[in-house]
Amino acid sequence: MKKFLVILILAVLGFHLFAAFSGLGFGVTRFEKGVKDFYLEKTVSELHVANTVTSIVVNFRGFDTLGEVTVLFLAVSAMGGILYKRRHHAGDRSVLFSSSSIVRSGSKLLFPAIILLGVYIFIHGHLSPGGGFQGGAIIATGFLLMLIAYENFSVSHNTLSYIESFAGIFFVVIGLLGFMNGGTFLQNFLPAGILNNLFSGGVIGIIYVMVGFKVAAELTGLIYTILHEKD
Amino acid sequence: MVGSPVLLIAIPLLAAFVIPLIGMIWKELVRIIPGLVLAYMLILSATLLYYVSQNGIIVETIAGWQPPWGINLVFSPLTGFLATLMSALGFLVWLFSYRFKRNVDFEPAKKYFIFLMLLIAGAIGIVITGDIFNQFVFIEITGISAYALTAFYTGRNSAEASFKYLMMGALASSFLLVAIAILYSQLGTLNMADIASKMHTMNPTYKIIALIFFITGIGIEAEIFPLNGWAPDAYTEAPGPVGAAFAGIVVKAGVYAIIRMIFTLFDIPSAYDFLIVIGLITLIVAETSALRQEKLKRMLAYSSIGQMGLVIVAFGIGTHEGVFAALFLMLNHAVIKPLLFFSGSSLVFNSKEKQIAEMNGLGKRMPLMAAFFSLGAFAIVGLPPFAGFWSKLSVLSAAANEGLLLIIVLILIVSVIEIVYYFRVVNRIFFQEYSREKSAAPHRPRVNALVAMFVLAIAILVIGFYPDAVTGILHNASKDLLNTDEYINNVLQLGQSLTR
Amino acid sequence: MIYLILIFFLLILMLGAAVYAVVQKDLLYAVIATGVISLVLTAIFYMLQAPDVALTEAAIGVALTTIIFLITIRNTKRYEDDYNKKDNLKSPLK
Amino acid sequence: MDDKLFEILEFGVYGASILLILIGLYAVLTKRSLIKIVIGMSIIDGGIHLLLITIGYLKGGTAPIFSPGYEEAAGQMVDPVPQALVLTAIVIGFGVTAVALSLIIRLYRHHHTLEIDEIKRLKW
Repeated sequence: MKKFLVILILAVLGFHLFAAFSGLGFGVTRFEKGVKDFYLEKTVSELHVANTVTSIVVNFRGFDTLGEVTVLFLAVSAMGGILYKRRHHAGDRSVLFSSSSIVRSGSKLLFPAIILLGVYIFIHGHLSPGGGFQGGAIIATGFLLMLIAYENFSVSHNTLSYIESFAGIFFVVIGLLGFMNGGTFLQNFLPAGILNNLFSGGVIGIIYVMVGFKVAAELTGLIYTILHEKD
Repeated sequence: MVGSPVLLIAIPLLAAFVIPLIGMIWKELVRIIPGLVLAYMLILSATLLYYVSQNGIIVETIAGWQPPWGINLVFSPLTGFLATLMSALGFLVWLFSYRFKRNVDFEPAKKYFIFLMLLIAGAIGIVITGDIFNQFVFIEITGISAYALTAFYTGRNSAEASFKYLMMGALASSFLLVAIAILYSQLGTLNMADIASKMHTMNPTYKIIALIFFITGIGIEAEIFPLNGWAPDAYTEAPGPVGAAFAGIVVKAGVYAIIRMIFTLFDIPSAYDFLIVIGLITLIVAETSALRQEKLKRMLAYSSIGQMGLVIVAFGIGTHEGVFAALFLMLNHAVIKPLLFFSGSSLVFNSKEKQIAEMNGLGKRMPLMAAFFSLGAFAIVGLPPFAGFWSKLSVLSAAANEGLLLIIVLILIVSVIEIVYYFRVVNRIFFQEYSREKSAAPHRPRVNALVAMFVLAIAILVIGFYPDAVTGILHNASKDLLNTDEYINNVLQLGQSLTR
Repeated sequence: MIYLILIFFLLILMLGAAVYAVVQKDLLYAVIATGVISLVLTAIFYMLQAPDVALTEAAIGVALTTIIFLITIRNTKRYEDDYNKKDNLKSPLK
Repeated sequence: MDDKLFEILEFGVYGASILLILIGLYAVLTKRSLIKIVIGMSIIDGGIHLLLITIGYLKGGTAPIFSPGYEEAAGQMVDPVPQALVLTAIVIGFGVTAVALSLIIRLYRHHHTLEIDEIKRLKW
């Protein structure tokens, strides 16, 4: 009975949503004076950043990114608090499955390559697709692979926390430096360089590398926390 | 100029990243630094509020891009008033809970103050930002810290209350994202002032759909009626000071987001009537539920929901007087409800079930706490010499000026219900025999907690006897909210004048 | 042409995986189906010219979300309560 | 032929993302297993992300990345703003999911069940 009621409500909701969105058009230019064209123009002419998504995420809407890394930081801290047990056995770790030697050697081979890929992606965030979040997440998957393959592989919790804190502090401090130099928070105060060079975009590249470190440390810490929960 | 609104967000975030490092050196700093940061935020927002009242609105841009393109922060009399209120209250909550859990090695206790600080920073962010997606991000920051604080005690119920809150919060943020998607697809911008100036070009159907999604999304934080299922559990299971922070800070931010949407962004006149209806339903349902509660914190939670309903009704009246009354109510609620939570949680501190029935005869054992609690109870039901009286009077007069007699009658009836359930508690405290085992020593709050409660009590008395002390600020703030064109111009004009 | 048909195929695959994830009583399969949704979304994002989002979805949606779900199932239990348990079901998890 | 298919595609992409949201909502509202509810939330998130990306799509557009020699190509690029929003939203959604799952683990530790009816001691 409840299910039919829910389906009925959802059908009404879906009908209205679909009516709203099917009128929008797909693949058309929808508004004349949106913010989009401004971003696409300024990213080439002023910021000298090839990847527009990067320039939006880090510069035009950089405040969102600051909030977002804070959300991740909060999530990791919250998980640590929520899963806290008084009697904490340091060695206990849930084992997803016992891995064979093929998996182990394969992970050992892949691990450096994955880390390298992640680092490459977040260093080139302003030139090619990807950036801090993507690179950080890829590095975290590398650590995840090792954590699954080796039962006694461990990451120092203090090191993660150092990396996380320092990256966050650098992010805010770079923002505050812009505040002191240029007058507004997160403003670019370094020379913009030449488009499509590695050293271009001023502080954008630096901030995205910081975000990369921070996201990598946070996601690794998150998996580490939840993996160490065994009853 | 002394500082800039962006520091209200940047400094707490910086401190949140610094604290884990410094905590490794000296553990006590984990508790001290959030207090210093909150005090700094209080001083900064108060001076900025004074500056704004003299020189006009501050519009702060981020990363040097003018408002329609970059994110901007707006520090106006209204947002400044709310930011000052929140940081003041945040400081008091910190002061109250300073010696809350002595053992810092206890993992959640290490993070309690970080969560508290970011909760307040997120709420201030919701208020002062001028960009809807940025507001979404701050809602998430506030939300996650609130979930973590709700699950602070390791008992079984706290996790459940927290999960319930999280589920509703996650659904709410999905709805918010759909609303943002609709607005962006129609107007091609995310800046609030820009949206408000372009709103008349939007198709009315989309407008209504977007508004419905917005209100469903933010209504969870603002505790409006069908969406407040999380609130009583979260208030009950969270530590006492956290309940005070929810009632005083988080809910205010949610209400602000709703009224900013309706007053500034969407030009739909019937939305005001909708506010009145939904507010009245919230008020009546919450107050009648409060009557039936047996746990103290649950009763306070329902009372808090009811007060928010009254605030929304007052906003729905839509005139200058109505908005003034609503802001006055918000101020009073932010001063009184924390006092009730602080003193109430001290009164039931030693009891297992936190029942109202267990408060019998505590007036003789803990006279100071009982006095604070009854001061708060008298103030919130609106007895004449205290703060709550003036705000209730202004709501009634605003409704009377508009000829909304039904509202007046309903508010009076609900006030009677409120008197009944608060006086039931006061009666138990003072006029019943002490019923717990005699050996149990009464809980003695520490000095810092007493100072926090004294400050709130003095604020209640000051507002009660000299309401003129705050009415000037409130009048400025309500003028600021109603003057939509000025808001749009102030934000977008800066866009034209500021050149890089 | 082929491109458009491919998108259709992916959308249908995604919806099928979503329905499967909701109706399946065995939470392990449901979680894997959620991972499939993310995987298909990655491909669709790439086809809709959003490579940044595709990379993020691939790393976070496919790998990390699936794994934390799996760890949770490993630490709690595998079936919804009205699942008709088959005794001879063997799996690497539990 | 291609235009006709493209029109159907519009229908299909919006329809699929809305259906995804509805399927997720159905799971959240009717399922009684806590993990199923969180799965439903992540399905809703997926649908909304697809919706946002679809809004930003431009027919025949390229990704909003300027390659050397094509600095003037801004007119044919898809809208980068929804992509930036989705990037933020994915990471935030992951954080919320992680917190939800850790709460589930803690609830299981106390109650030894995942059924919402058996856990519900607090009233709704």
